Amino acid sequence: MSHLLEVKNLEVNFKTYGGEVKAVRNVSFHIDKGEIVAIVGESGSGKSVTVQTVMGLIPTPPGIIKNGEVLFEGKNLLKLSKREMQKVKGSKISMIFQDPMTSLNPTMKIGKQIEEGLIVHQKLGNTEAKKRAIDMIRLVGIPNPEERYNQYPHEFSGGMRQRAMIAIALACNPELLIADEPTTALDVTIQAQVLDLMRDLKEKTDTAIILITHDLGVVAETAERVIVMYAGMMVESGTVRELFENPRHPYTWGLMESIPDHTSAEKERLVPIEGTPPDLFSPPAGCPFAPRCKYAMEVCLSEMPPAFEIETGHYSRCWLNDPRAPKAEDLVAAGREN
Amino acid sequence: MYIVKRLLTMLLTLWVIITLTFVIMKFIPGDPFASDADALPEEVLQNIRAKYNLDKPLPVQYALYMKNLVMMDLGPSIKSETRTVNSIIADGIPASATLGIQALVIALFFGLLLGIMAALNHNKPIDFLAMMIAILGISVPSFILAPLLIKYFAVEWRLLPVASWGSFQHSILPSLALAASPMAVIARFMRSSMIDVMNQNYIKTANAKGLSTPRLVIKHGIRNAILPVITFIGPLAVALITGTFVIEKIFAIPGLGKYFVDSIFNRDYPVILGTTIFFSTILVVILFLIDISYRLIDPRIKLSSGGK
Amino acid sequence: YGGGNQKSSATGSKDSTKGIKQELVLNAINEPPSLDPAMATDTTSAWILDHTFEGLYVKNKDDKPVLGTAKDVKVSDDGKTYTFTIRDDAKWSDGSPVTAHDFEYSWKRTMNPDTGAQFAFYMYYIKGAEEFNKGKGTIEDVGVKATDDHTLVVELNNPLGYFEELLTLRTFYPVKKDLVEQNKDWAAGADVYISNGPFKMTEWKHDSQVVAEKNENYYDSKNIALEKITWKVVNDATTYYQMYKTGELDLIQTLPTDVVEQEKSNKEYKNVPYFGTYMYMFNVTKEPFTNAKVRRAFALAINREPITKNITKAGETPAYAFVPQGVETSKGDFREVGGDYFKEDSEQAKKLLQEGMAEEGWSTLPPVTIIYNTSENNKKITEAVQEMLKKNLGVDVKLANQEWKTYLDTTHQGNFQMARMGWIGSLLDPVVILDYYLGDSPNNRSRWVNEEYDKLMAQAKAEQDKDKHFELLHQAEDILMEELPFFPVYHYTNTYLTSPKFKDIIYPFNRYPNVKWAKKVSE
Amino acid sequence: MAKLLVEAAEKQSASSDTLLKVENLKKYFTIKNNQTVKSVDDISIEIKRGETFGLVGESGSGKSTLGKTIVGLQDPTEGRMFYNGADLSTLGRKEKAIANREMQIIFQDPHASLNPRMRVGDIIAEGIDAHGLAKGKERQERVYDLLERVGLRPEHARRYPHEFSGGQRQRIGIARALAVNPKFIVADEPISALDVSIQAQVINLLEDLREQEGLTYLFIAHDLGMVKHISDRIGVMYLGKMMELATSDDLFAEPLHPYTTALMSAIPVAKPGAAKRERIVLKGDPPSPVNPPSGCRFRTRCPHAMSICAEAIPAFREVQPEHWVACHLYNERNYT
Amino acid sequence: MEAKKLEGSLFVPVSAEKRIVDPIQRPSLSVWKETLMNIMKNKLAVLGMSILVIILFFAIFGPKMVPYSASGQDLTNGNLAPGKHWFGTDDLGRDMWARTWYGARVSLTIGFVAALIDLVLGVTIGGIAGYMAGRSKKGDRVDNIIMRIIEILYGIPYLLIVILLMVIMEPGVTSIIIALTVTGWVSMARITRGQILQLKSQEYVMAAEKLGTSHAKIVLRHLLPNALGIIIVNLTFTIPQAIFAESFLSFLGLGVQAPHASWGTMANDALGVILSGHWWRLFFPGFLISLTMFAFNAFGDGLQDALDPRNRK
Ligand SMILES: Nc1ncnc2c1ncn2[C@@H]1O[C@H](COP(=O)(O)OP(=O)(O)OP(=O)(O)O)[C@@H](O)[C@H]1O
Ligand SMILES: Nc1ncnc2c1ncn2[C@@H]1O[C@H](COP(=O)(O)OP(=O)(O)OP(=O)(O)O)[C@@H](O)[C@H]1O
Ligand SMILES: [Mg+2]
Ligand SMILES: [Mg+2]
Repeated sequence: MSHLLEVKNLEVNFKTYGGEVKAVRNVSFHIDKGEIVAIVGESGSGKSVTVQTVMGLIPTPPGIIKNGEVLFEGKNLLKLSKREMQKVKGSKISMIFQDPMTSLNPTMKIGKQIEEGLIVHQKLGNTEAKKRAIDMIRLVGIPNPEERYNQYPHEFSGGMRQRAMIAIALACNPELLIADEPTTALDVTIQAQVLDLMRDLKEKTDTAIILITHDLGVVAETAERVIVMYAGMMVESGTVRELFENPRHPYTWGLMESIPDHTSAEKERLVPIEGTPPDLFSPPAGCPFAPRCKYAMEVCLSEMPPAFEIETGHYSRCWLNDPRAPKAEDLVAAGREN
Repeated sequence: MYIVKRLLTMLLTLWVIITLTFVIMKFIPGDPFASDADALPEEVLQNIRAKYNLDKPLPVQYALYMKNLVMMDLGPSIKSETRTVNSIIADGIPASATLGIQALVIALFFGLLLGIMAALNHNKPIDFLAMMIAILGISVPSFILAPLLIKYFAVEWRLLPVASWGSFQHSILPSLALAASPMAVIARFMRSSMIDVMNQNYIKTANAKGLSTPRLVIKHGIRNAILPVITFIGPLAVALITGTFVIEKIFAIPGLGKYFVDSIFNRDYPVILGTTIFFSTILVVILFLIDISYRLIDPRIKLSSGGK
Repeated sequence: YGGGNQKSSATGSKDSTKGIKQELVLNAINEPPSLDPAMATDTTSAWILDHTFEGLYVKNKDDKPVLGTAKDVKVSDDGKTYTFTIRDDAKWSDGSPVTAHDFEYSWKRTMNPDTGAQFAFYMYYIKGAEEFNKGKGTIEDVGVKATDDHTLVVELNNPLGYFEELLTLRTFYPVKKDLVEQNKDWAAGADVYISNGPFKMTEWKHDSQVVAEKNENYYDSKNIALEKITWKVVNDATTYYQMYKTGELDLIQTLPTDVVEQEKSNKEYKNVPYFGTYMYMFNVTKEPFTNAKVRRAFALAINREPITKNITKAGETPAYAFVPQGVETSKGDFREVGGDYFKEDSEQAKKLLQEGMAEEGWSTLPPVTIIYNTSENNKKITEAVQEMLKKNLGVDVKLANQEWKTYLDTTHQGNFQMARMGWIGSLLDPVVILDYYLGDSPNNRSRWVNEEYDKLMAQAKAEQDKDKHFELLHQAEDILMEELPFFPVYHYTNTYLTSPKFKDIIYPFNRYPNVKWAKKVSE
Repeated sequence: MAKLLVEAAEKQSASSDTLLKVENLKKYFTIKNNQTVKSVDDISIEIKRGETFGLVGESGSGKSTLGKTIVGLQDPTEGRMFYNGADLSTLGRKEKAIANREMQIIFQDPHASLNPRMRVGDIIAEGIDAHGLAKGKERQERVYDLLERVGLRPEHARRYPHEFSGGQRQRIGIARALAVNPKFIVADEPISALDVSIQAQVINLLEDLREQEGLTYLFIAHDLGMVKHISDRIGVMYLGKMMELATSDDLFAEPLHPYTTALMSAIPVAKPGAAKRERIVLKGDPPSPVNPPSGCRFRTRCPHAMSICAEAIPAFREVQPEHWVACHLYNERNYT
Repeated sequence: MEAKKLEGSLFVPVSAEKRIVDPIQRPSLSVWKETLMNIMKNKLAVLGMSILVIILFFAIFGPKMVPYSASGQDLTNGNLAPGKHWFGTDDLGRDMWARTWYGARVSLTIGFVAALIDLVLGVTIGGIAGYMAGRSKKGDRVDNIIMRIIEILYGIPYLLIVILLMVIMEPGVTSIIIALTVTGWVSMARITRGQILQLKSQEYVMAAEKLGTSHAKIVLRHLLPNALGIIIVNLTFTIPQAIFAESFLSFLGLGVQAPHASWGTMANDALGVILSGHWWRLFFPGFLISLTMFAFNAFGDGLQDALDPRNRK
């Protein structure tokens, strides 16, 4: 069975003057038509780099794609010529960038930036494209679309810019939408509206969506499967329900614990994961999370854990899943006491 | 309101230019009527000076000049005795402007092309080649390039006329010679700022839209990178359009350019002032347009505090 | 030397020009500043005017003055009154007759201080002219009168040995009275321009070209072959040389120095002496040139031959006197009769320098700076002079250059020790050369004044007898060359390339080629 | 109307010592065709010393503009601001410089606010250098310390902004603002790009600083959970206007304004399949700030809109102790 | 699975202390050292620098390598092709090798100094204008005044200014440099201003201001480094321009006095070789001007790369 997108053993490094940053290490995942896969993970864990590699947007140099394949509809995107790739980008795969201000051309009207993809890929005429662009602006909840069409990015608020980015990405009805933290700057009502829009898209056109977010609430409400990344690696992946109900990686546990509970009345101090993530210049030989892991074992420091399959489709890279390791449940209890 | 204010500043600037030019011009040694052939008796000089009002005290001369200037009368030429400065400008500007605009178009087109190609192929052979072309363009000045062009295109290969003015063919070599150096400069500026622009995130966005390279460059690259070129082009355009001494001399073109230089060497006061005024007026207007264009090119640029 | 009087003998028969377009393209080099005879002071304008106008006298094929628009002249016994009779068939290019009134009007217009004509001073020989021009006299007192349509009476202050020569000068050309009175701007373009010479101007594209076509109303038009002369305005030497090479120009002058060598053997090449001298002036009021021996030492220390041979290259003759060759006298050329005044001799020079310094009591020579106006040639020559002074005289001099008008001002103010200058006679008579160092000449920047010299010059001018006239001039030159307020370097020449398709072009000594009788003999 | 607002401000000021007081602040932008965007329209707030004032609201409602105007990055169109009781517009040079340092901002856009040609260490140390707070080794230590506090590594000091991920850049911005020992920080969505565990770390840091050094925050965010967690009081903005203002517990326990209610209902819950709460979907398009609706700005999308809403601008009044709202539903007539 | 091979004993929890791994310390370089290192790593920059060093070497020692002086004439041996004289002779029979390297001293001095002064003056003035524009009424005025001065300097004929200078000053290198810089800085100022105008709307400038960074420092540390590429490019034009301008000024009498040589005057004097075929007279000075230009451009490009952290490899 072939997936819409399959990433295999992706490894991406960045050359810097101090050495090579191993930004993405051996990442493999897939996504099918009509599916929403969320990627969560520590800040700086390589989420953006992974998806940008899919889009062929990693500048080389300084980036180096060491290894791996990105199969989209069976074709390896990494091997496509520039021209073939241009046909895929924007029409079949589109992307919402994380950084809305700098990702919009400061000297081009917002409307023009939105309609550009339509003109190039769908060969729309100018008036037609403009109509569609204005529709898109309205659709992402920006008031006064006709006026906004003619404004420049610096005249937009942060959230509006983000929505403009979303409009750009959605304009062409892509088969695969990569959304890199698309709603960070949006208030929750608009966020809900945007997520609805994406779900709509998925429903109506079978669009597959890779959603990078930090908001586990959004993950829970929107995605079907989740990938958890840490220090350039996938540490856990599985269906949303599996992962939220039966997380099998200490990092995932840490994430869950960090969320403040807005429904509870009293204010508790938040519980972050102690320590800092490893330096990606020379990640530790063993599990990268081990130094911060309350349950770390000798083996974790020296050996890289393999991906244990807990259930079909639920993987975890943690030695605790090894039959020889102490039972995770015990440890959780023990760890909490620490 | 803003426009009116700007226009007034422009007039003020022009007035300062005229006045300073007037003062310097009168201050430097030399006399329009001095020549090696038969230095003239003082009384004869007196007659001639009287004819051009040069016998009057400087403030009076200045006042008379300004009075005529208000009537748009730039006075007679001293050297070309039968011509007025107005007619010298009117006669000279068609050839100069034609040539200047052609050169400007060539310089812009090839300069931008070269610069962009270099930037897109940063540190690759094309970049190096573009740099070499640019270096030749700048370090081989037009007074060397022009005779070389003539030597080969006109004399050796007989493809084009050597010099003088008339048909489009006549304008090809001078346009090229004139365009070479600005082209090189434009290419270098464009390369430099284009490299910067191509590193920006919005180019990534545009790239993600699957735009072809030409479209990417034209729609997203150029506008963000072109500001230095626009800045550079201002005075250049004025200089090219009002004529350049060297090229007009070498190609025997009946333009205005030579008057900028000859009038000074001849101490032809009315022509010095007339050409200066003509040049400065265009200059002031073009620099104003360029300031305006900054805002049109980059809407973030704020040139006036808007009275805060 | 070849040139002026050398007539290209008619090779082909008269009919050989049939079917050949009689058009000649010349290079004016500069835009003519004024084509109004009263106003024109420069050689370019003069060149065109010489072909479009004609005065009472005109140069013949031997470059000698002969009667032109006047068919007859009577000179009074005292040599002060000339009575000219204008030709009956003298016509303006519009067909109307040229009258004596036109001459009267024209000359008086030139003298009129309101006209502001620079060359008005050439008319000072005429009675009342100087006073009128200087605002001290009236127009009525000027000694020029047209007594009828054909008779012009001219009174001079003193007899003038070279009056005929003077009358060939453009300043004395007539202009059409009605036209000039009606239309102030008549000379600004070709539209209303009317002239009386063999050609008439039909087009004047400023800075581009002047076209003159054959004037059918010219009394001698049957002897004029050319239908059309075009003067292009091409200023750059390299360019006009290339244009000649591609056939865009038929005749060029003042070749670029760099090609003279290779063109010398070309049959089309011509080298004609030019009535002028290249020299260095001393300011005799500035040390060390207050001393005549020092001046002579400098003059002797320069090797002229290498300069003309290796630097200027255009066949110039090394100069050991002031007056150039080209003035015919009954005893032969004025220069040959006068001979050289000194010989280069570095030993002698050193000795003179020592003596001069001893006279002044200098132990070291005061520092010397030579100034020159910027041009490629001047720079090279002055550099060579600097090197020669060092080698031959052991004197280190400094150089400084200036832009032309500044230079004129500097030298006029006398702010120099030694300065280069060139002097070209507008008339073929030694007077115009030697006048240069008259005590009251505005040209004389050397501050050298010698009463004896001035007296001799005044006598020479008034002298009617040609031989005596020249004799006096020789005496004057003797004094000048003894005192040496300057030293000559070379006498000018001009170089030409002429298309072999043309015949009968005349190359005068002090004017640009005369193409009045030129013919095109092949395509 | 204005009188009421002043009254409201006076009441607020009575409560305790105030660090920052904003009076009738307006910030309009002129865009094409001479239209004005009323980004911040007549807002008065007062922030107490040591308080965290949360600011939430619709995207584009003027939160960043308010924040930037408060710290002096933009000049207000109208209105006055008092810092430590002193009018900011009349401060002398010296006091102004001090106030300037004490009031810092964490920019919403982490990338654009970092100079691409400066090393992260120098970026963070910029304020330290500018105010001469530390030199040499001490400066370096301070930079390293700040980096570690925001969850980065000392080695990162040598790197350049483009070598960081979005979240890392955001933390650089935080570290930079903290470097100058500010007293008051406008934190404009400071944690939006961080993963929850680092969010927790940063929030803890901010809270610690508040406790230890008495910092005061204007905390702008969309993550209502976080806002609730960190804020003492929360203001809700809509289209340039303050709609509701209450202590954070009150606001979450009993949101009064229909917009706030809608906002609350849209918070996503990190429990897959959890019985989805009834989300109040706001109907209609958001109105334009160029010509906002007459009367109440929210009325075009308000489920409870009444005829009066189109006619009168609802007064911003204290309907419960410490709970202010601008809504006709709570007119004295209707609400007791 | 690979995991199977591991010993069971490894599967015991480790204490917190043991888990802490020391961060690997890497040498921390100062910004200057790092920049220098980047420049040294950049092939183009090194090439450019090496060429300059070689040219400088010959400028210093070149004239002494031959038994001829730069001004010694031999009129009968004018225009000799390269051979006994390495670079041939000019029309006065002077040794071209000696003259060329002698001229290098003059031309390079003028080029360097003019460029340096342009850089300092132009960048400062342009930086101030660009930074002040649009800040406040007062700032607008500063910008306005500077821009008007620039217009005035463009407007007054340069030739007139030079002739005026010639009247007041003695000819020589200093005069040339003054003449070049009177108006030379204006293009640099305009270019810098344009760049600053564009850059200063960036948020990081706002951020710096907020942190209390002084205006001068904002311009120096934030704006200029980001405008550097264009400034460097503009600077590389100044050098050949100055070299040629020198020959023009010499023509007017302001320049170095004959018999001293400079590349500009040598090239100018040799224009006729297009007709005469004495190519070496134009070629050597011309080639060296181009080579210098190349060296500067290569160095400039390398520098631009080396200074831009986003461009590193
Ligand atoms: N151009 C680059 N040069 C060097 N290192 C880089 C570069 N780009 C990214 N990195 C490094 O790669 C790692 C992964 O970055 P990435 O942007 O993918 O993180 P992320 O998971 O998207 O984080 P966030 O949630 O904060 O956006 C980071 O540690 C970052 O420092
Ligand atoms: N420079 C500007 N020119 C014109 N309009 C502007 C400018 N800056 C902001 N605006 C407008 O002001 C309004 C408020 O913007 P602001 O950035 O304050 O919103 P915000 O509340 O921070 O929104 P977000 O949560 O999306 O960041 C928006 O409508 C925006 O378009
Ligand atoms: Mg990211
Ligand atoms: Mg905002």
